[in-house]
Amino acid sequence: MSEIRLNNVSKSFGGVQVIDGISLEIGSGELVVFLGPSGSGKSTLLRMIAGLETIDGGTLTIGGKRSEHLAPGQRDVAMVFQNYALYPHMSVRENMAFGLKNIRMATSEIDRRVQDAARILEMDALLDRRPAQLSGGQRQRVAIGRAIVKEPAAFLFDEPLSNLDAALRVRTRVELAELHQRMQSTMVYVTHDQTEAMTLADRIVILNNCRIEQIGTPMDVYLYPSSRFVAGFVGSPGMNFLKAELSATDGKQIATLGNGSDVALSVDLPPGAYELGIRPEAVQVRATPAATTGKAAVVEKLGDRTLVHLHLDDGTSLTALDGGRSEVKPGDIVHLDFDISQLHLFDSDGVAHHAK
Amino acid sequence: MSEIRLNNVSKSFGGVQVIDGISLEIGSGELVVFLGPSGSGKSTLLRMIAGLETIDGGTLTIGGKRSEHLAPGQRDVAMVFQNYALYPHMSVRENMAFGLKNIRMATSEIDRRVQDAARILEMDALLDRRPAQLSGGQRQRVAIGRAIVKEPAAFLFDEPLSNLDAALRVRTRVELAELHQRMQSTMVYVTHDQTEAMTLADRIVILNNCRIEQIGTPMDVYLYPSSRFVAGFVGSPGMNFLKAELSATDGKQIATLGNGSDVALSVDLPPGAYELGIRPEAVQVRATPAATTGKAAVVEKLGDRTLVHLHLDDGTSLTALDGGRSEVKPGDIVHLDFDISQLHLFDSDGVAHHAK
Amino acid sequence: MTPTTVRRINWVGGIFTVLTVIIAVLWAFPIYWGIVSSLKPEDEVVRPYIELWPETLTFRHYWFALTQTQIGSWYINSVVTAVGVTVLTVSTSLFAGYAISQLRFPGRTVLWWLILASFMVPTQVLIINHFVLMANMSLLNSWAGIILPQLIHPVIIIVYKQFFDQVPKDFREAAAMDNASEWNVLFKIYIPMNWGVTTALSIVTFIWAWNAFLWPFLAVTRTEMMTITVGITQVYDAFGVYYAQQLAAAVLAGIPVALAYLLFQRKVTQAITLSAGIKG
Amino acid sequence: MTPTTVRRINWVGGIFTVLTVIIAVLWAFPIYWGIVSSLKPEDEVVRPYIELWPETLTFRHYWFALTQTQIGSWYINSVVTAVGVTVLTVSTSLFAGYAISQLRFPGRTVLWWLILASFMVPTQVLIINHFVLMANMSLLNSWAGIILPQLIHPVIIIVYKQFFDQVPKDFREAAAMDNASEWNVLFKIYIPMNWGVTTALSIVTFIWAWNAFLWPFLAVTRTEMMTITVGITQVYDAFGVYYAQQLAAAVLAGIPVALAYLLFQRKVTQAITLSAGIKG
Repeated sequence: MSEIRLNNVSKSFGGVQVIDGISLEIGSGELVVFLGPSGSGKSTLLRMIAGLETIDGGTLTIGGKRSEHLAPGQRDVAMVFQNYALYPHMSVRENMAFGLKNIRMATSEIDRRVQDAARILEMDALLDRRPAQLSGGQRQRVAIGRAIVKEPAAFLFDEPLSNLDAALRVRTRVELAELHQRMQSTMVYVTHDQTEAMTLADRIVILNNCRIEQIGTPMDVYLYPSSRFVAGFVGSPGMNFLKAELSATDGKQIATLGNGSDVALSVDLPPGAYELGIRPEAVQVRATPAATTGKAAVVEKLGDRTLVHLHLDDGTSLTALDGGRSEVKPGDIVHLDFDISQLHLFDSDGVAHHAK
Repeated sequence: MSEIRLNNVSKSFGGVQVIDGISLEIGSGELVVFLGPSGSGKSTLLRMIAGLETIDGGTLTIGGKRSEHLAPGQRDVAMVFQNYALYPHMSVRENMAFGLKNIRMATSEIDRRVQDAARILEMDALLDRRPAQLSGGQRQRVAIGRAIVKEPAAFLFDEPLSNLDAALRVRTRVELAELHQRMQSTMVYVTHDQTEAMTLADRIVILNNCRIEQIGTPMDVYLYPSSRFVAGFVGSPGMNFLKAELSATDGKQIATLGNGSDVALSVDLPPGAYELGIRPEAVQVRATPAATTGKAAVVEKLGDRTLVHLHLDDGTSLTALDGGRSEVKPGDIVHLDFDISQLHLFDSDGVAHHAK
Repeated sequence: MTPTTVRRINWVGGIFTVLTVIIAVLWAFPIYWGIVSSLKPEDEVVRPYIELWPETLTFRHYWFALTQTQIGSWYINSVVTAVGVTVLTVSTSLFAGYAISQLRFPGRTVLWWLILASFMVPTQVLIINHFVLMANMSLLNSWAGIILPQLIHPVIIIVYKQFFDQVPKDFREAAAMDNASEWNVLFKIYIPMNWGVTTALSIVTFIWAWNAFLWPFLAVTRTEMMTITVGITQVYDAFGVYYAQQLAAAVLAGIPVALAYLLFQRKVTQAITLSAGIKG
Repeated sequence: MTPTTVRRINWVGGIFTVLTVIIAVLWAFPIYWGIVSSLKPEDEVVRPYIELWPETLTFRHYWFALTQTQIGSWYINSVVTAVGVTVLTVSTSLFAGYAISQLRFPGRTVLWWLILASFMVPTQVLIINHFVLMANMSLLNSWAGIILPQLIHPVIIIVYKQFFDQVPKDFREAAAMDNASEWNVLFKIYIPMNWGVTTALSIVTFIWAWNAFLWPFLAVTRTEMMTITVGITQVYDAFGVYYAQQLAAAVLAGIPVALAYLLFQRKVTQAITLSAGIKG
């Protein structure tokens, strides 16, 4: 009853196409994240759903109702802005009530909704404060409260965590996930932070250059990226990309790396030049001779794990993930094995092929 | 020959003590990171070394020379500012040469140094551009170049990565580490980001409330935090803190958690109430009954690993680190084991005691 | 993290200090000298050298201004016209500034340029025009005649536009999501978010209007319709030129402004800094 | 991510449009009417109703102003005094603004308050004082006499202070690390970083000085020492009051300003918006 359907929507700014025929269905109760670098069109797409940008072509249906020509206030969606946009001269209570007053809702009903939202977000004590008297995290909460009181068909979040510091961001991310589990409402969430997308989303929509690169669950996108762009954008530390020459010998396929090492793998691809993609956790540091060797350049100890930045003989850079108590030191020559079940090959068009 | 020695330095702003008798020795060629939350005094301490803040008491020696009364330009240190502070009306070349011209260095020598620095930082092509024509990462590089041309006894960095986006920050962090390995110069680096501190530092100086909490190598600080503050500040995801009652039975020490579970451990402490600290990676998710059980509230899949946010029976929150392909789902009851070699107990004064 | 830069007061700073003290004295001197002169007998004032303190201290110029002139009517005229100018200017400028800043309508850019250009029109051209226009409309020697030509204060529109421009567009969008009408956006969001500007601009407009001289001087010929700033120049008409008497009247005329300044000190400073480009 | 808000031009927008067009017409009308009137014979101008176009088009008022008056000398006087005021005001204000913004010296706060307060002094008090002072110093009817009292432009000091305040302190600190002296900081960092402000303020000061009327009018009695703005008011002295002739002279006086405006259009706009609090 509160799903969102985009059918072939498009938009241009001054002759430049910024959204090019995107179709997408967001299920009722689903949390979908639009993930992409800046300029990918993810914010524009969200704002088109909100009504803050016009839709030049295609249709938008929110909760079964054609909405592309409705004013923002009439679309039955609520938005949490990146900078919260709390009215500074109003108390928290007035901020939350403003939208309800504008549609002439009864005062008693407004009060009930504000109280309910305050209880859900544990901010009863803050209702009479001004935004300036709140911390960043509290403001964020009020912004969400202002959305909740509208009891909308869907919530739209525009990079809501980007103004919080690192520690608070992690905590708020978990709170948002809990809130979504509790409220079971439709949410569309825009971010450029792949960690937020991975941890929050039911499904991720990855946008690049105004079009959709991939739609899938977080682990789908992580394990089976559809393109080199997705493979490089999702995951931190990022996937390693190595030049590789694919050949078939004795019915077995072999990818030869720049330093001459051979990696056996199984893909249905013709021989030729490819890029081999492998995530750092699939590169294993061994004490004994293994598939190839590299020289450690920088060793980053994160405590629970260690990132080893290596150079192969031919100068190729490669990052391996080791345990928290790794013994590798800068300058060491280390042996490396590849987890062949986690190899990806990218052809010259950037299309991904996954090893079996 | 280019070590920095602080001996009992202090400073106050309008009657408030902000640096209270800090003594510290930074070895020649060492990279020391000042880590702390905002307001901890870390920036003030750096600026006192730079000469941008006066030193009210104590002595400062830079490269063997008493420096607390010298003007900033005469201390033989170079600083990289958080916002880079590149003069916008000068080209990159002029920016780098400005400090050298002011001490009337010969033009040929200035040119040589600028060329050298540009080569080291791979920015020869940028020399005639204005700062406004550079990307964030390039500006950062020019700011470092402006420091390098002075060939100072020590480099001071004031949160140099905080204006870069996440991906660029990770990359620049590695570049800085490589630069330090190459140049082998003394560096003092201020940050509030524990990841930067962990990955870059030879030694970390952790500041809190205007005093030093702990000095040590990154892994020392991570594995053997001296206080509850350090334990909570270093590491991401953060350490779990659980209320525990310590008792001794049959010569064995037992910590009883809030939900009644017992954890055996070995510490030289009298019985009583403590806080038990354990990092997420030392909390192991088991398929079979183990030390205790919890209910998964939020499961964050990061791709290479999974954070499981749990609640114990008594409502205590706990985070466990599981593998990338964890099967845990929100709502699951999971069994948990603790790695008893990685347990910490904190007494009521916040002092840490580590399990043997 | 409270930042205090080490600022060396070296010899350069010393030179600046001396220079600025000199400038300060030059600045303050005319005011001091004006007040002192108003307390001197007339013959002392016209001596061809500068005396820093009266030989004979006298208050009779003030007594004269208060009893022998129509200073009461002048005060009333000044209050009515200054308040009229303030209310009309600020309220119309507020709408104009909002429209130019926030609404997209045909002719918007042209209007904006016109407002900027109106800075450039030499005052005399306008004054002569205004005089002929007001004469044709028979508004000379009336409050309306004093008020109307003073309503053109493009700077206030510009300041309002500036402040409305600076309101992050998020607020406008949040209001749109909140079903607010255009009037609600203006009266519930933009004006309350800029109360400080409105107060400050009102005070400064009032002071401008109070101090206005050239136009009220031209527009009014009947003594009882004069504003105080014009009236004080009439003090000498009856008895020839008496500098000290004029100065005494000028000091009296300045008192309300000085009072406003003392009462609303912070707001006035804010207003001045505002109109000089410093955000409050 | 280019943001374009959906701005609905609804009926509220429509009302604003109509209102603003009316305001625009009211604004532009006096200028139009001034130019048209200067092209009418004198008897048409004084008709007691408003005619939008001359019955008889004539250029003889312009011919009269150019040939029968000392307009050449007036132009020279205006150029010398306006340039003098501009150079002296901007250069001293620059130093004063820098000192107040960046240096810590005894009396700094007092000086700052004094500058803010000087806004509040009624113009007439100053003018009378200036007149007596200039008379005592025998500077009436001289360029110096016209220039000196016009050098008090606190707004320029305030704008400079504002802009120097806005230079992030990082630059000052980077310069300190770079061994720069106070002069280097001012001339190599602060002034170059604020060239736009200096240009803009110079242009606007020039225009102010060119248009100045009240003080030059009082300070000069000899026809050949008058500035153009004062001179044009003398056009009627010889032959009685002729509005059209006055308007023609006023149009001539405005031409350099109009030219400056057209030539430095962007800079002038910037200057106006600057002094109105809009950053360039």
